[in-house]
Amino acid sequence: MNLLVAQAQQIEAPEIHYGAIAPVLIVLGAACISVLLEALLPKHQRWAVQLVLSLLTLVGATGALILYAVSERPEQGVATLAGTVAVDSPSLFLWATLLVLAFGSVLLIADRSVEPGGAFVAQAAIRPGTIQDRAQATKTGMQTEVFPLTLFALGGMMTFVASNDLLTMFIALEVMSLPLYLLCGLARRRRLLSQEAAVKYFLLGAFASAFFLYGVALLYGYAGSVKLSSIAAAAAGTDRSDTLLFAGFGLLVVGLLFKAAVGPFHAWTPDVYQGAPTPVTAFMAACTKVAAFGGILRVITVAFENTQWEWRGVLYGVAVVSMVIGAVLGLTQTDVKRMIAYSSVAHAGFLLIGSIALVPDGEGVSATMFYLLAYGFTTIAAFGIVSLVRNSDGEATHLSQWAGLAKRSPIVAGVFTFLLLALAGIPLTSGFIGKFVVFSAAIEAGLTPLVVIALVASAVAAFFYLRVIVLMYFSDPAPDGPTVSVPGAFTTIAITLGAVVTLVLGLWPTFVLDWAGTGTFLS
Amino acid sequence: MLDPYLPLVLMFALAGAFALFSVTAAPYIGPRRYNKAKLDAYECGIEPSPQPVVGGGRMPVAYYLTAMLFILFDIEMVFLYPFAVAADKLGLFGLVEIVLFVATVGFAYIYVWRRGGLDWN
Amino acid sequence: MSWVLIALLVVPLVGALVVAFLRKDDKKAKLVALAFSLVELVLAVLLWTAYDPGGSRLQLETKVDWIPAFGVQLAFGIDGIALVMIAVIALLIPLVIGAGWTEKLPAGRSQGGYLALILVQESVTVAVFAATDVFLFYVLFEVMLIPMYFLIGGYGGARRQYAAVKFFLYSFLGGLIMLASAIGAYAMASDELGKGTFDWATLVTVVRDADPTTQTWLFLGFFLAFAIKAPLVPFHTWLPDAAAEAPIGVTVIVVGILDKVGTFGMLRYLLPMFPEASKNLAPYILVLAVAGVLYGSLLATGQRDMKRFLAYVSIAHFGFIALGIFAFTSQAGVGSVSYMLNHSISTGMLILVIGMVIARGGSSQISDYGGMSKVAPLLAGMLLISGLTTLSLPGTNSFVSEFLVLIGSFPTQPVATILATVGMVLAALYVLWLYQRMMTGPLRGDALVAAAAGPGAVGDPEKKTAIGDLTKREIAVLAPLVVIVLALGFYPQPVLDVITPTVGATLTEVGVTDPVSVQEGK
Amino acid sequence: MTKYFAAEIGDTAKVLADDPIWLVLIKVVGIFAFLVVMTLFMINWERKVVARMQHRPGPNRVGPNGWLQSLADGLKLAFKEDIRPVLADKWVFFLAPVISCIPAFLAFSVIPLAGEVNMFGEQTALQLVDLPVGVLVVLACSSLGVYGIVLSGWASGSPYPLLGALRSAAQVISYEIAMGLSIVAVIMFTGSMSTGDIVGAQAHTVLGFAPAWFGLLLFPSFAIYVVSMVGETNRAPFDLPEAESELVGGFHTEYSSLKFALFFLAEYVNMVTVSALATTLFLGGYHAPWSGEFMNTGWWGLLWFIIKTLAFLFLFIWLRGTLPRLRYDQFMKLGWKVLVPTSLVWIMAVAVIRTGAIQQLSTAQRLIALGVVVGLVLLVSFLLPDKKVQDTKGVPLAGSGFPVPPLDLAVPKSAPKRKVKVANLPKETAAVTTGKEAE
Amino acid sequence: MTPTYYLLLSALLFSIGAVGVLVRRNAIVVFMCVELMLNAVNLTLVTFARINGSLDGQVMAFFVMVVAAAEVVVGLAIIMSIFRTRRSASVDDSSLLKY
Repeated sequence: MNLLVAQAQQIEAPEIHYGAIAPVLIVLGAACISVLLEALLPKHQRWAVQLVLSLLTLVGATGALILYAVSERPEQGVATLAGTVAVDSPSLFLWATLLVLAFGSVLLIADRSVEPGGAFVAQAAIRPGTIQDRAQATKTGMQTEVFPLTLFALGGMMTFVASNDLLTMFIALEVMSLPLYLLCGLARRRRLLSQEAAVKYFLLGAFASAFFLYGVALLYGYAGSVKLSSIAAAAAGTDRSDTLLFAGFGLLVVGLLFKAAVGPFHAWTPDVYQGAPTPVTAFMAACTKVAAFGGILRVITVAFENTQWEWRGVLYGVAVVSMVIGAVLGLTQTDVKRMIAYSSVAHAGFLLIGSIALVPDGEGVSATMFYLLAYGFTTIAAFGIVSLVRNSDGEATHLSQWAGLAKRSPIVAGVFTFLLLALAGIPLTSGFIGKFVVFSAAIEAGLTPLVVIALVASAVAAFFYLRVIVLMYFSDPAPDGPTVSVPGAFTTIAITLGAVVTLVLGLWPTFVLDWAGTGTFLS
Repeated sequence: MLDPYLPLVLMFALAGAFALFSVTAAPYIGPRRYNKAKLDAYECGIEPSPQPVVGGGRMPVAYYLTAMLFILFDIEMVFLYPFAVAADKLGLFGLVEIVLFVATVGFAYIYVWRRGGLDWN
Repeated sequence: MSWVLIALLVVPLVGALVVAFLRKDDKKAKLVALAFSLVELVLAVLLWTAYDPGGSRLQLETKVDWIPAFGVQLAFGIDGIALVMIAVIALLIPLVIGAGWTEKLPAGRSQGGYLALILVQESVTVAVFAATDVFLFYVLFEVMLIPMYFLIGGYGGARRQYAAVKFFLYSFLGGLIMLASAIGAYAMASDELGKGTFDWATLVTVVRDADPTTQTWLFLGFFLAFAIKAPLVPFHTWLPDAAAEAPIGVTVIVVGILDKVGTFGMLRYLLPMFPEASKNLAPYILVLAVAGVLYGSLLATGQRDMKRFLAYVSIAHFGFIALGIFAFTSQAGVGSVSYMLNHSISTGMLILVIGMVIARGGSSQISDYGGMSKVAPLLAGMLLISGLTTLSLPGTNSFVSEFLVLIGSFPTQPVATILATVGMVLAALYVLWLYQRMMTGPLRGDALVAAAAGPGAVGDPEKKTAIGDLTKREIAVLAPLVVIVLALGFYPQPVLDVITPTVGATLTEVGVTDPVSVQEGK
Repeated sequence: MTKYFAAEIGDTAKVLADDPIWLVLIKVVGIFAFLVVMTLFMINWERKVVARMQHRPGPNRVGPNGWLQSLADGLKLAFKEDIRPVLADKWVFFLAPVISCIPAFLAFSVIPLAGEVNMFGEQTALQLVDLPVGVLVVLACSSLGVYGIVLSGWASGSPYPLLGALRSAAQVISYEIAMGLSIVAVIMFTGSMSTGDIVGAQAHTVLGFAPAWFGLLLFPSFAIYVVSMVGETNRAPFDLPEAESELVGGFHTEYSSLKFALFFLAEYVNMVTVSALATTLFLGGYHAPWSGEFMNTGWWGLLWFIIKTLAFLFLFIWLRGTLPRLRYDQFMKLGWKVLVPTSLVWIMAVAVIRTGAIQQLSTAQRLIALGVVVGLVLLVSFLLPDKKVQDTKGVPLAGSGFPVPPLDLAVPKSAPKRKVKVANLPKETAAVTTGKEAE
Repeated sequence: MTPTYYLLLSALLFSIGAVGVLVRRNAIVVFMCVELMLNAVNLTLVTFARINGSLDGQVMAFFVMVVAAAEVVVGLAIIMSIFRTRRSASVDDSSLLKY
């Protein structure tokens, strides 16, 4: 402790660029306020107020972001809060992506038209299957804590993608994960499934963060600091033991890959995607992926670019495994949410290709970020559609129940088809442009064989998307099949947003591509 | 120059030896006249209600809640102590930081309070 | 006049939109769709007049920036080959619509949806032939699959789902591999020029000088896509399924038009972009081509299902086309291109006629028919004509093409040519045998026997009235084809005039000189 | 190590640093003996004082005036039968008293009993160790002691001990928060967590006459500490874990003989320790109430220290003699809803005042800072009226199905666990399978 | 005492925790194993702080403790909920979600 005193004498108040980090501050501040509101408002007002607050927050944060980006942003970006947070072009891009995706997710989360009372349970503390539980199934309230939880998770994600040292990254990782663990367990229907998903996600997530942390510790031992730039600098010198560096890198990356649901570290993904309430699944699938890959990109680019020849082969293999697992296991799925989960594993493989394509002028980074944006919107809309197809037990997610959906609801089937085609990467959708930019970056980085494998994997993956389309259009509907709910305004907006962005980015990606490519990481 | 922690170790050893001696010696010193009633769980004389093999099974949730609250506030303290030691040197910046920190915890505290997390029934 | 090309792309789309809103009223939908397809035909004629055979390599070009970050443009333009293909599309679509006038769609499907998809397909296919940007070409190449996927999967026969998915996946995989090659070419261009581009003309100049290994890999990427599309032999298995399960009109489009994208791609992309690799790999491709000719012919002979029969016939013909392309003589090249056109016309006609047969008999099994010429002599005549042009009887359009391919290939590839000639013999065999089994001999098949016995003889009135000779509508559909078959059989010059300069230019790009100087057009 | 702390080492620590090992051993034994004697004394004293308060004589048979009564009780305990219930977890049951006992002694190691003295020719301080984290050692030990309690209850395999242990654990950890927070203000003024430094910081006088004891300067902290120290040690009126009338004997119901004696010992040692810590933190430790040399150096310190500590111990007895036991909910409410928030607000206020004093802030800055704190106080006081919002729409959370002794005293035939399984499982399985079938 | 021993010890603890997570079936035990892993990391951090002569590692250990505490709170809440429902904390019993 006394040593701390000694060092405290050198402590100076770090300079804080409030303008730069305003979006994060707004989100986290609003999350705190949201908790207060939750405490103080009477029950019947909470939903409306929380929703308005959340949406205003997202709009406000986006506004602050735009304001900063157009007015005072320095070309290179700034490192603020004693260099722990880097606000550079990729940060801003990813922040904007996260905010907009979160907007869609919040709309899905808030929706109460599809399922009376919303997708969330009224009181999570009640044990499933008891009398009280049956009583609450008829009630229309929902656990409005989901709003602050979502905002906290979002705040964590935003910090995660901008964190310039590994400790900040770890804290951000937890801030984003812990609310998600809880959110997973709050489904109104099939609560056992939902709780189980939460437990699995939590245990595996905690396991993975322990790995991440051990990696941080080893890198700290190696470099004497956890700043990404210090690690890069230390790795440039050759007098230290590489064991620490690579053991640290390996463990760190395992933690990150887990969050990103990549390859062999994907075990939680299908279970959690299936068990979690669908709006949360959408939020996770879109935003967590953005955050995790944002982090991976930054770590790889800033801290480990110099040593890429040592680790590249490993991640190369991981990407292959991820694509193969996603594509092949996706074929065997009979549940639409699990199927999208495996698809996300395959997509994680594609994204990893972009992440390890360290092209000198940063095309790999911008390509991956574009892919993230495109994928996020498509996924949110897809889960929005999934939440519409219901029978008396809640969502009808088994594929056989989707048979002949096009006859019942041609519009829903049409939009879903479009989204599936986007996931498959068919041209004129954002999914294609995303794949295209990632693969071109990879080819320029000399990863051609990987790209070829990826192409084959996407062809295989296309098969299971097609299977759903076949089911919806060419099969006869089951006699007691699900109905398609008429979505309320929120879900409609969310789905429309996702689908329109998917289309627009497929046709005119230039604006976003340019924006993604404006700058590189601050190092 | 001794390690500053050595006296603590010695104290530990002495107290530990004393305690261990006591618990080990107890069965040998005292009489041993056991019967079934003595070895049953004590429930004021009535026949004991069946218990799980070890540990009495589950505990009321309220205790878990208290445990969680404790952890949170204990952690808050973990941060308050270094601040307290260095408060004078940290100056205004430290003050602002700690006020924000306490305020954040305070929000959670208010939430728990209003939601009845601190009520015991 | 470049607006004509754009109009060709836009008109069917507008038509599709209009038709899609007429799902309630089948009759109106059919009329509107036919009207739009006829407008398209008129536009195609205008395009033909606007094209100058002696002019530049690409004509009527339009370029708009699409994704500047990657140098991608919405670039359209035509050469002689594209012109011919666009023309044949515009010709076939109205006929397809006319032929399918009374066709019954699967339960719950409307004519509006079906025709809208056909019109979308028409637009996209025209665009594929007109695209002069490699990226755009790839995009359209894949997009082309989507309406076709729904056409097969939604309106086809019993195993339509299987066929649709198989069709889609084959082509999609091929396309993806092509994409990898395209990106490779792009990367090369951005190395060379400092800024990446997908412009075809620019890419050709960059890529053609690449080192042989790179060129070979890039070539293989493109080739796989085209080989699947065209179907060359080991990559062909999707075609029989697709052809057999698709409704007749769609079979015409798949076999008559879509497949040509493959051979078109070989001419437009493989040869000019990768001349060295083309030459080095030509022997292997020729093996595939000849194998296709023989294999297709043999299996066609053995088929019992008429639609599968058509598929194998096409596979054989694509063998010929590929042979002509990779023989590297202008005669063979011209022959191939004209074969692409004539194959569309003659096979299209054959399919339409067989469709009419199936519409009457309700079965696509050859064994369900026999002695049909007694009941429907006109139909039998049409089958004979279309069969004869399929087997390239002199005097029909196909003869000119096949002859050009064979004499053009012989000087460079004598062995392959001789083997391919065996295919001609087999063609005569399977076509005539088909005719013999179905049209001559004793009456076979319930419906036919019933129809011959006169009205009211058998209980099923619906089938009975369906059997009969060609209606006026059907005659109107087939008549133009008969005219064209005969006209091109005797006077192919207008088509050859358009094709020859382009083929010549292509061969120049490859850097081959003809062993025998047969510069007809020049 | 040397290099590490040399620069910051406190005065007392410096003196202690060159203690020879024999001196350390003497001190260890001395402190141990001191604590045991204090325990024996306390038990007797308590009985006598309480008896006096209740107008009865109290123990007066064994030894002079009954002062050896507790020693006799202790010896008697040793010769009692040692029982271990069949359902108990053998090793944990065995170790729990040890776990509870060791930290109790350990915590006292950092308490300064007196300043510099001369022992057998060695110049030393009357303190075992002076660590830079001394206060934390005390807190850590009191936290560790909880394990002994929880494990004893858990391992007994009996419902009363379990409930007693839970209550006790909940109580100790609840009041530990308040206790820990009350110390923060002291540390803020001292700038050190070493107990020696803290005592040293209270050596002077203020305003010419009053001792600069933090108990006066930081009275709210002191008050909170005193309340929470009583709660922390499970003493009346906060002796809920052992509430005889409710829980028989609480966590140590199943313990007998010397094992029981160890719990007893630990409890009284803890009382002495928290009293001693209160003395150290708030009453100037071993310093006399006046400054200067007179009766304020060397061994005199021990006198002052013991007097002050005994004063606190008397407070314990006094409370026990006069106050009735709180209800559990009242007790928890006091801890969580009064002590903790008051502490937090007080700490913030202290921080603002101190920072203001040190930084020589402008008036405006001080006002803003004060405004923030006042705002926080207002927020807490306005937003937190303990108005029970009746959630009429909510679903009652009753019928938990936990194993509590049946009200009608009827002994169930089969184990409740199995019964529950039979009764509820089919329903749940049904719920699960319908979910499954739907997929 | 060489700091390397501490590193080895922490690596060992970390491995024990990791193996525990993989082989144990009770959710709470698994969870405790995770906590063990986190604490092993703390030991590593503090050791490296000693080796590097900077305080960063110790400060990081603080943060890790906070995070571990937050994890405990969230994790216990989740595990409790399923525990109350199923009357078992065995991971194997949670088998609704399978391939």
